[in-house]
Amino acid sequence: MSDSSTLRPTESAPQEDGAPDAHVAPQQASPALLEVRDLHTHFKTPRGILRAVDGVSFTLEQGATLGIAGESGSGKSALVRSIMDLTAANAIRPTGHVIFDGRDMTEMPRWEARHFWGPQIAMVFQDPMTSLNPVKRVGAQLTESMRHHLGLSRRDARSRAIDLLHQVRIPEPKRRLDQYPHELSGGMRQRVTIAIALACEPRLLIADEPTTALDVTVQKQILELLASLQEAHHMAMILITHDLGVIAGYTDRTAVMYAGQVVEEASTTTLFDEVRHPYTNALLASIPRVEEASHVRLEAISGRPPDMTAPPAACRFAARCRLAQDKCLTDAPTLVQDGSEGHRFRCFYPVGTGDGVNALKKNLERGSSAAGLPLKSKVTS
Amino acid sequence: MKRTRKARLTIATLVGGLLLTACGSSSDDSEEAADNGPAACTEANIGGEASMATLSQAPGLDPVVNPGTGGSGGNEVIALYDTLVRYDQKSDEFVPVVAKSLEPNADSTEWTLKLREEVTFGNGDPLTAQQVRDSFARHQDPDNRSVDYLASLAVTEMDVVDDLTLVFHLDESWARFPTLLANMAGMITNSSVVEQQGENFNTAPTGGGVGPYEVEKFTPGEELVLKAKDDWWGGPVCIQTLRFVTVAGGVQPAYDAFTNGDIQLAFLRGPEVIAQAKEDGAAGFSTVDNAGYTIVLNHENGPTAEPLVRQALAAAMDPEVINERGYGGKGRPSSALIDKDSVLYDGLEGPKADATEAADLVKQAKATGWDGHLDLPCQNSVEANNVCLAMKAQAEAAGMTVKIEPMAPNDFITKVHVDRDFEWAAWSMPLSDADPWLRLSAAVGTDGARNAGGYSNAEMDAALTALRAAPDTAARQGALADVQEVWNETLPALAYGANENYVVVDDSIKGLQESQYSQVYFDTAYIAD
Amino acid sequence: MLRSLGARLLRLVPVLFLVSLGTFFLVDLVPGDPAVAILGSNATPEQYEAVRAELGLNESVVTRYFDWLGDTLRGDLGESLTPPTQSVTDLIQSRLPVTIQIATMAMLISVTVSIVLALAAAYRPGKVFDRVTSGTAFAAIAVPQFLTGLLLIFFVLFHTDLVRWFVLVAGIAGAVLIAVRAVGGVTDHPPGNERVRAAAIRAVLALAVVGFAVLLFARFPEFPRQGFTRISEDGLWPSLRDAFLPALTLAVAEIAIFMRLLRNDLITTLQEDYILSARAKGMPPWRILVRDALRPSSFSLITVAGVALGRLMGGTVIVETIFNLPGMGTLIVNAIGAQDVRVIQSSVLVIAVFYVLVNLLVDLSYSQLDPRLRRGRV
Amino acid sequence: MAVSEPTETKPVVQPATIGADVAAGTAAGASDIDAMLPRRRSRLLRFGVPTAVAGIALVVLGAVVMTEGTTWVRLSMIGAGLLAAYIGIDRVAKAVFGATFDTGLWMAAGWLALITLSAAFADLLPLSEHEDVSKTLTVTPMLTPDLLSSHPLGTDSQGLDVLGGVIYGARVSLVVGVGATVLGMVLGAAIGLVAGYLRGIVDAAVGLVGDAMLAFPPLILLLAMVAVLEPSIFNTTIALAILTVPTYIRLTRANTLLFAQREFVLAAKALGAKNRRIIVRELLPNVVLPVVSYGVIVVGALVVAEASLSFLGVGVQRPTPTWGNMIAAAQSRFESDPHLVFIPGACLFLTVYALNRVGESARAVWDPRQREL
Repeated sequence: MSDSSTLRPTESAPQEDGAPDAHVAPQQASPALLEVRDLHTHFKTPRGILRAVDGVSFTLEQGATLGIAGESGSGKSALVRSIMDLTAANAIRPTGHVIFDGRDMTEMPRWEARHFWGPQIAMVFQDPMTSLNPVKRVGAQLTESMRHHLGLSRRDARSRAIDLLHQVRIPEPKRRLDQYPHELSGGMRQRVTIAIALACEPRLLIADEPTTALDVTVQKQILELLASLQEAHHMAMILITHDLGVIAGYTDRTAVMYAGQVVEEASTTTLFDEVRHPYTNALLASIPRVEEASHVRLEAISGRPPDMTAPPAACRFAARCRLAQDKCLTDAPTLVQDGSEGHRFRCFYPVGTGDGVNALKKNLERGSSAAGLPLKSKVTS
Repeated sequence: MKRTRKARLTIATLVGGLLLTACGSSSDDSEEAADNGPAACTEANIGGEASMATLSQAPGLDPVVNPGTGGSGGNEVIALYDTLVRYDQKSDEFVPVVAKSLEPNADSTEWTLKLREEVTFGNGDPLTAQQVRDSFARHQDPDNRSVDYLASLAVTEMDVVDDLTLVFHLDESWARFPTLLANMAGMITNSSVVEQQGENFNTAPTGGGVGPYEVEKFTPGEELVLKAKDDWWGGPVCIQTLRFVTVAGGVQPAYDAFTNGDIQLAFLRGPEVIAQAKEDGAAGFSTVDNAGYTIVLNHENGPTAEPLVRQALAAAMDPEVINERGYGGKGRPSSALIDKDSVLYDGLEGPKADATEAADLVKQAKATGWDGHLDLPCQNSVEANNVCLAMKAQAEAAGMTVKIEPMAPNDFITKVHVDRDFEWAAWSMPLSDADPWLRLSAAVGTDGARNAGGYSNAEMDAALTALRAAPDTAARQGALADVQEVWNETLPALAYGANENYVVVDDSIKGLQESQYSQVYFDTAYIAD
Repeated sequence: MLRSLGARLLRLVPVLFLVSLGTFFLVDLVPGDPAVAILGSNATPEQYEAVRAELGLNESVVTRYFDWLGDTLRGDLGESLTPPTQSVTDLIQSRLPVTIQIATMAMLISVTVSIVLALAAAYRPGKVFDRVTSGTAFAAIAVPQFLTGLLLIFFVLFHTDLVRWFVLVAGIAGAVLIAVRAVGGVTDHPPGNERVRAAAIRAVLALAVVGFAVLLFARFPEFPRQGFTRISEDGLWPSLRDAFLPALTLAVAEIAIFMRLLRNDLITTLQEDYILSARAKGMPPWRILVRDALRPSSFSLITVAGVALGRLMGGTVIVETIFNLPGMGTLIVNAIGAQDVRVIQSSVLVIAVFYVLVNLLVDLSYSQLDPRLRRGRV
Repeated sequence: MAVSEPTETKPVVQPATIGADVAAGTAAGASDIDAMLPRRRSRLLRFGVPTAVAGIALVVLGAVVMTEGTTWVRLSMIGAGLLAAYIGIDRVAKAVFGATFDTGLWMAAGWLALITLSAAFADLLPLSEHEDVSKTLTVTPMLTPDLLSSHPLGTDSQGLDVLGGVIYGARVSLVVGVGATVLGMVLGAAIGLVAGYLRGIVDAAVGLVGDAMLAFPPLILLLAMVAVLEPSIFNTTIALAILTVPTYIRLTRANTLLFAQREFVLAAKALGAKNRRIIVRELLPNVVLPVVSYGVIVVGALVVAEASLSFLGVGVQRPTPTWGNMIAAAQSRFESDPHLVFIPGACLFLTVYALNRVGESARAVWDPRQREL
């Protein structure tokens, strides 16, 4: 795909409104491709308002890869769905700003925003079994966005679709176009959804747990595929996962989410080397490592995430934290920056600092955290 | 031809007085009706079609199958066959139409029928005395199950004098014999067509009648379409297509369909809907059946075989109350046999209602060992149910207990008429002004065909014989007074009112004529522009 | 698939046999005297007796059943008992099309209207339109058919002016609503030609609504209170007009049922990942609703509509009675009243065959809608 | 990388839908969200209480005070009043019990309770005569409704009290509806359980008979059965019960199949439990809830079926009042006395509506197959 510009709409329709155009330099000086500022996404539920995303901010450079990690329910899916405006019907409109390429998408009329979905930002979903329409042929699903956004003719779209399937390494691409999703294997389907996402040459690809539903053998292939495609197409990517292990090899930066908030963020290497937040630490501890002996028990995080209809006003992780002190139960920590560049975390007693060590020691002595979590003596922190 | 035309016109003007009696039974507006256009169909008015709603579908088009009342098939067959004579309500006379004349001997035991030369059947055969004889004989054949079977047995012999003359010999004196020839037995069927069509004659009697119409399409249960004969012996027939439909669900929907303009004529029965039609100013023909609403009492079996119980019921049943509760106060309540507006009315009075006396009589009857219980079979329609409830209410107020047994109409007929397995029941006994004897004798004469109560009384039979022979209106009134006297004493049944039938007619239709049993003649009718 | 079709057709045989057996013995149990049905109330006892003998009512039930079954299998449905006697085959041939027409019209009305309403409701679930239509639908389901019929007759035929004014006011209000919505709605389209086109479409829609309302107001069709004109008699329009109110009576409840069903299914479908995918592709909402969501949401609608159509084939009794239509319902009801065993037998059998066949068709139509089943069964 | 602290922001209301959101902040949508925030409660109350009061006042005015007014004006006043009252009460209830309070459901349940209680204790109520026609000979028939008289809803053609009629009519409707449902349910569930558990030839035979019964046009089957049985409350109940059996067989069978493969059943089998024990102890408790919750809706359908039979003249006969026969009796007087059709008609409608409403909620909670949707 050396000549991607041919795929842009020849007539960039809404010129007068300053519509997005890949060739026009962004109006703002910021080099960031995507900037999310103080995003809140709340849902109406029978139990009250659920704060799925509660004040998240981050930026993503052109061509960079951001990993977002966290347990299920931490709000990472809600976050990217808010960015894509795909929240469920019971969602209250997100507040905050999503600025793509210098344009605030939250203030854009929908018609304009729709020109971003597909050609600018595309998404790959977790489960290829459900993210393809079961009653539509692969070809139709693959070509419709090209025909809609790029104004390609049926024939052109079809030949490009074959090309795309080829790119995602699907054998016999011609035949696949006339098949239904249920006739393909799981890995093949995920390749199709990736092809669909790539159809309009997006500048940002959001992959929401793209490998979770797949066989272990296929997982790596898909990740490799994504990485190579990202390279080839100069795309930025947000990779969402609950598995920090996945993130390690494929992302530049990593944000860890807990209870609707980012609790730690850093470049991926920094994060793995200098863990600060106890939650990140616990997540890392739960990754099986090849170098460790198989008899070493993996650490599971005890307890459950807080009820997001009524999150605690203090530190949200305190109840499950081995380091929790009285302060953690009364005050909410803010995201603070540590020494290394761009490393932020949300903790009063960061792991690996003196405060953290003391806090743990204190808790071990009394046998429980300030929140009453019982601690066993032997801990590797 | 010319003579016939004149005869028809005479009838039209004569009977025309009954046209458009919009409000009540007064006939003052006859002049007004005549002003609206010619009295009868003329060449200039040919064209158009009309639909009529009937109460129930005609079970067939053969006069020996058809029950021949206006609401259930009578109009259809009259349009196909016409009748030898027609009854004129206003003058209380029979007028020959298809026949040239019908004259009795001195004691009304021999009737001489003379036919017109020009009358022909639909297939071109001329109407002859032999045809009339054959046709009449079909009613006398028990296998044919004609409604006039028993009445037609009054004719013991028929003499064909010549092609156009037939003499009927009767078993006894019958002064109103023409009434028979004004209804089913007077509709002459062509014997060759009957033979030719066999079983199909009942649904496809084409060519078999002398009336102004032929069958175009008969879809039983749905509609009957008749088409005017274009070379009818009687002159031009104006309304080209007649459509008869049966509106399910009773007369109210039928009247709704009429006001909505679906249909131009509707046969209405039931005081409330008729009152509504008259209030709305809908024109039409009214026919009042004397004692159309009666309660038949079982004289053979059960508690009502006891005179005391019958008297108690007679005292308990107040026609006014039944009228109020059963007919919304719109009926013609009376316990007498003859309606106040009838030409035959002469101050007759039926048994008097008296609640205290009724309670007294019930007490006495109970003293003889009766438990005071009566079963009341009742048709499962709203109208019938309301009447039964009024009956139950009054009987129970007098100290009896009544259990209403609801059933389908056919089961009701089976129970009362066929099996005679009942104590008391609302059972109509409509007496036409034309000849009250005909149905009265069937209902209360010894071994009468419709004598469901099994009533038998020598005095009553004698009074009925006198009524049959009564030569004029005054004589009939006298005979009826005797009948009423015996009636009040022996209580064969309890009358609670006259029954009115009303044929509503759209204003656009003129020149209709009417006969007994609410039948309408279409031959002179036309549609005004 | 052919094999499963064959198996299903084979299964019909015992089902229909049981139906015929059930009908015959049930009808046989109905009390009453067919002789009275034939002769009415004016006959003599001898005449009734003669008719009973003629009908062969003295034969045993079993003999009569197998006689009837044999005749039916030979294609001879016999003659009706009550006069005027006629061929039962002719009778059913004339009545069945009426019921089929009414039922089909009712289904077409209900499916069309319910799809439009459901799409509009699912477009913005929880909003005023959705709440009002869903609430009305729930209420409409609770109105018994006979009451719907009575109310329709009462208002449409005898208080036509009320209905006309209502139509006018509702039409204008609808158009105003569309216009108001349009002001906001067009901004959802990019400026330029697309926006002009969107505005034009809305304007035309609003004008069409007003125009239709004014047309109805000025020339409200005259519906008959009763009766029916076959297509073969007077052509299509009079027949459609006559069948409209009965079909509407049937449709009211069905619209409500279908609409609720489809709306709920649509909303469920709209939460599916593949709808999110389509949205993530930047497809316009209506297009997603119609092209992506509708088909996978329509399976339960097809089932329920199919069952309803099968049911209507034999279940238009009340409507046929109220509007005096010559359909299968009135045929059977009258035949029950007249104890016309042969007519009841054959009609019920015909209706049962229809019901079973319609259900079969519904099952087959699944595979057309859902490719997973199409290949899955081969 | 900009990092900012979440600030307290008022959420802009926008239920995200796939449609373009031009209606953000419309009254209905907004008030719902508002209701979740405590500080909006007072506003809700301020709107709700007067609306409810005004609505009730309108109803009272139309029903009691304006006895001279035309029926249509009064009826529309009552209608508008009821609507206003509902909206008002809904707002108040949401303010008091929380935003997720389902006012409609509770009102439906309230109506059912009202109608059931008044039907059950009808004999204790100070009603005028509703059935014994011999006692109403002195009562004027066709009285128009006058809420302050001894005949609050008027009298019918027999002088019977209409209010008494609808209350005692409720008794018939409920006895027939509930009775037939329970009977059909017990029979159908038993057959369905056995068929679904045993499978094989029993299942096939049951399926065949069920199919044949469903292929019968239901109303015609009903008409024929009623013709055989003669119309009475008991017989109508039996006929309706027979009608529901095949549906229950299907429902129970489907649910049984669902549970028969579950571990606890397999475990019981492995432990050597007898079939009877498995069916009664293991399957029945699991199947009973979905079947019963479906039953609530069936009651509604059967109440309509009973009314339809009465309407066709073959159901329970007057003077025993039922909603159906009251409507049928007044049908021809619809034009002059519409209230005689509307009053029992409204009772019928409200009851069926309430049953559907409660039934749907019950199914949503108790029917596993329904929940899957």
